[in-house]
Amino acid sequence: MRTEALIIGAGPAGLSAAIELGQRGIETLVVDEYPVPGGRLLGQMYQSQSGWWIGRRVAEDLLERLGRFPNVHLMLETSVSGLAHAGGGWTATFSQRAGTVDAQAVLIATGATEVPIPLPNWTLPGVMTVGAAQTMANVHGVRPGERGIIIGFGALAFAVADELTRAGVDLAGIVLPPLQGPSQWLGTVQDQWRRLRDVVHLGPRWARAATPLVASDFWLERVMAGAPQKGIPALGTVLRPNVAAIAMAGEEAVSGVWLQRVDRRGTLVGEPWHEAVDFACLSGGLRPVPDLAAATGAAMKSSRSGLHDVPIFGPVGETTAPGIFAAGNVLGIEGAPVAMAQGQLASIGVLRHLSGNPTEWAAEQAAFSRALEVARERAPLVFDRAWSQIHEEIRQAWTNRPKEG
Amino acid sequence: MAKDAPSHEDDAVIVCRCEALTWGDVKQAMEAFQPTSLRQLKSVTRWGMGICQGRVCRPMMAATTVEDQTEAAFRLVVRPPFKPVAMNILGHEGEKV
Amino acid sequence: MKSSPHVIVVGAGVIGAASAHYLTQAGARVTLIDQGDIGSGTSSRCDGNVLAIDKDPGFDSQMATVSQQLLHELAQELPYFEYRRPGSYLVCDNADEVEMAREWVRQQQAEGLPFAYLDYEAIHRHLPHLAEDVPGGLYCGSDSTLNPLLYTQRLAQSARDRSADLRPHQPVGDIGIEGGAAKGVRLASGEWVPGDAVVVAAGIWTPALLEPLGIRVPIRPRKGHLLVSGKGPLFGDAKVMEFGYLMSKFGRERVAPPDAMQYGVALVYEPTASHNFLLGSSREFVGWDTSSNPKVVQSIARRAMRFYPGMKDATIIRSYAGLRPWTPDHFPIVSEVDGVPGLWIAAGHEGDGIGLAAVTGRLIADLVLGGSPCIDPGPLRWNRFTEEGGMDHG
Amino acid sequence: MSSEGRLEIPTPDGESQSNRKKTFVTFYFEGEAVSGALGEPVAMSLWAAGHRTLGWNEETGRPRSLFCGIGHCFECRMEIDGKRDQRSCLYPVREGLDVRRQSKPGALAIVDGMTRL
Repeated sequence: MRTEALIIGAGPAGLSAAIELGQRGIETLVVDEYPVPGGRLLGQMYQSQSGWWIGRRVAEDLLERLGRFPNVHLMLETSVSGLAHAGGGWTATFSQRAGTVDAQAVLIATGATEVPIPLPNWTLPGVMTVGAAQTMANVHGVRPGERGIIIGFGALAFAVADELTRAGVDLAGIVLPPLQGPSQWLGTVQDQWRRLRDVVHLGPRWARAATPLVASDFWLERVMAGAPQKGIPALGTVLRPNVAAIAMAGEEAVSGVWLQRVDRRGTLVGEPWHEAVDFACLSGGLRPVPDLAAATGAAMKSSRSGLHDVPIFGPVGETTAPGIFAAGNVLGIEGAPVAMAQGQLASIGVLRHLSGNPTEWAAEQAAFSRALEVARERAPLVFDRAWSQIHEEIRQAWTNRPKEG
Repeated sequence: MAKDAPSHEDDAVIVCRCEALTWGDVKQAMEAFQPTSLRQLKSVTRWGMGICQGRVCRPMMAATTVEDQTEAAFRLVVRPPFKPVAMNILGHEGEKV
Repeated sequence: MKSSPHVIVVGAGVIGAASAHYLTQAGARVTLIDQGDIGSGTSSRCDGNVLAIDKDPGFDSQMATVSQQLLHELAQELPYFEYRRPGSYLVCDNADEVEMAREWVRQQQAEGLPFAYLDYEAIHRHLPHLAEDVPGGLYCGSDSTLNPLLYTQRLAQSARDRSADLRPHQPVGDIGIEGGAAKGVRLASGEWVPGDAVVVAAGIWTPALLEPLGIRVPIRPRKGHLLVSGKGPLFGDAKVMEFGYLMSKFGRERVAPPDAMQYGVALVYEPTASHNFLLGSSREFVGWDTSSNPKVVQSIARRAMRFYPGMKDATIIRSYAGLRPWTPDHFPIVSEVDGVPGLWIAAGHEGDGIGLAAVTGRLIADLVLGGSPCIDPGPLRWNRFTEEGGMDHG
Repeated sequence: MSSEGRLEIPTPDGESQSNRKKTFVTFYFEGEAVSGALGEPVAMSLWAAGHRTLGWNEETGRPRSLFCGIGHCFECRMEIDGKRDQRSCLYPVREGLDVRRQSKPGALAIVDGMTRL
């Protein structure tokens, strides 16, 4: 099979790019592993400054627009297992079926993955990432369990706590992850507490009122360490900022969690105690999945932790590999509206690659770039403050990249 | 039902879920082999060599200490198949189906 | 040579690490240098072959057998490296191969080696997953297997435990010759490392290290691919290869599908200690590229399914490729360079570096330190290529 | 169709976020009939039906289950319609699917080759 553009990933970035290519008459194939298109949009539901963001409706809208273009095809349940440079383009192979797709340009929109929080017995059935719980509950209407706990202060923790409690699932609260041994890479307790600053505006009004108070590390530490052990009511559950999950309990599946108090310096204090839960959600945060970009030979910005591995990319999603473009969370974790604008920008890159004209569609590029900036300014969540600095470094790396010829 | 207090042994915590590699295994390998890169650590522990190919455990492995801090010591290397594939599909790639 | 000479080993692959192990065991001081990590070149891009089954009777076979014995001892001496000795099989594709396989076993048995020809009934009893039309095969009981990554690391670790200085991530700039003899190496960093002898065990990188001295080494990179399965049911506990690639030893043409011929693909099945198996392999001269070629990967999968139809449902989780250090006569070079005292080469083991590391390391220690050699070093001399002409070393 | 394993998350305007227009079909888990929504991932139907152990780690033999839910971790790998290592968090339910936990591989037999013949 041949196509002009192959888009890998049917999430917000991939679908947005497909719409732009579709309306400009480009033969486009969008593939995704999941049986339902929409990517992580499908589970999203949170309140932003401009009202409720209901990802499923955004996805439905994108798909409805995409459906108007007979030149755009969607192939689900399809994992790309190979991507080889061939005849000036790229040949993709897949895990689920024999046969290949030859594409002149490839857009990698493979999104992100969750980072783990290892703790004793975390391989027991019932311990899952917070994203898995969100997919289970929001996308498929499946109850993760009777009583759960959320471990880690990643941005998704609060959205999922809200969703689960509104669905009547009991939660033992949102607690700290362990921060020693194999979890030491998560940073210090202060790092965890600082993450709360990025989500405090999503909380109840009184929490928003507390924003100025926790703006200084001095007060943040004291407020968090001094919180009552039973927690601070938030989002239908409780935030327990001075309690850490130190181990899961259970034989064949999760039956409980061991908790222990943490002091201002992150040291475990007092005796651990057991609380009965039958599921646990680990909220460690997100990192890009840049494997395919790396495999094409595109220049990468590698990070020691692997949390910030991204292809070096240009203004319209170009990578240094010919005909390989990238958009969305694979370029950094910034949320769906940013991913959608990046998808639109990358469509310009793809169009220019196909036509060989590097200056066309300048007005559209300018409009999409503005949309990207607006999306960044309005982003309801900051997933990881490192990204703005990394993106600045990538802009420089792109400008200074060795050019061919 | 009375609950036993949990083991605080970080060493028993599985870090590479595919290969059931524990934090203690990693620390032991660090001491025995003094690896100078994540790749060398991988070759003596099998972290990242299982079916998920390190997608889950990579950040934990980065928390180990290896001497060499240059980018070459932790650069991501990806080889096909990028996702597992059955032999009969792999053997007939490129054929019309 | 001093009583405790300082030997610089350039290249910390399995050959360099084994040399360092035996040199330190014999009392030498060793500095083991590599441009990358320990075992980061060909030794981490291979399988765990320790074979006599495919060796020509005579010296070839003797060298492999001595190495197997030394390895058996190493497995007692060093910490675990997944060593085991399950024997290995060659399986035939057609009647022509059966005829040659019988001849091969006759020759090996005449040398007293633990070989057996397995007729149709026997091969299918030993290997019940084989395709029904496989007409026969043979077995060698002394063949063993190991984890090459771990083995290399254990050898280097053993040398370090005896105070060898390990210097990873140190590219060598040049080899220092003074008064016609090797006196040390200059690292790319500018550091001078003096020594009493220099052993170049740099595999495919050996020619480039010696070329500036006017010493030509006819080693070329010969690429090979391997596939890795997921954890799951195995197809037998011992290594299985196809007999076809020995056909050239009998002056016969191998009969195989065009893709297998094009990429030099022959079945290699190797179960590992991690509940999975490796599949190989290919043989190609395609320069220095170690990327995985999807066409070769596909060809290996097809060849494996020809012999093991039940593998069609097995999962492959990745592939990798390495560069074997090929020499024109398929023997390694384990020898001093004529006319340059103190300069040694231990390289060119093609696909047998893992299997021949023990005998090579031991022989290097014997020769460099002036002991009596564990095997006849004659056939491994560097100057055998000089004698054939083409050398410009004065 | 109602089930204890299912839930409803209302959107703020009162519409159901998740449980709309589902068609339930029957498939088989270890030979036992299980009801699942057509097109939802197998792991979701199994979880709703109370089946949590989806497989066993090959090295430890200990139970494993869905972990990341979107195909990255492979912890939910199962044998589906005879195909090994299928991620049940991605594989959509269809009527009559045959879903099984993967058997634990046995230990590698250690035979000394010199004694095999």
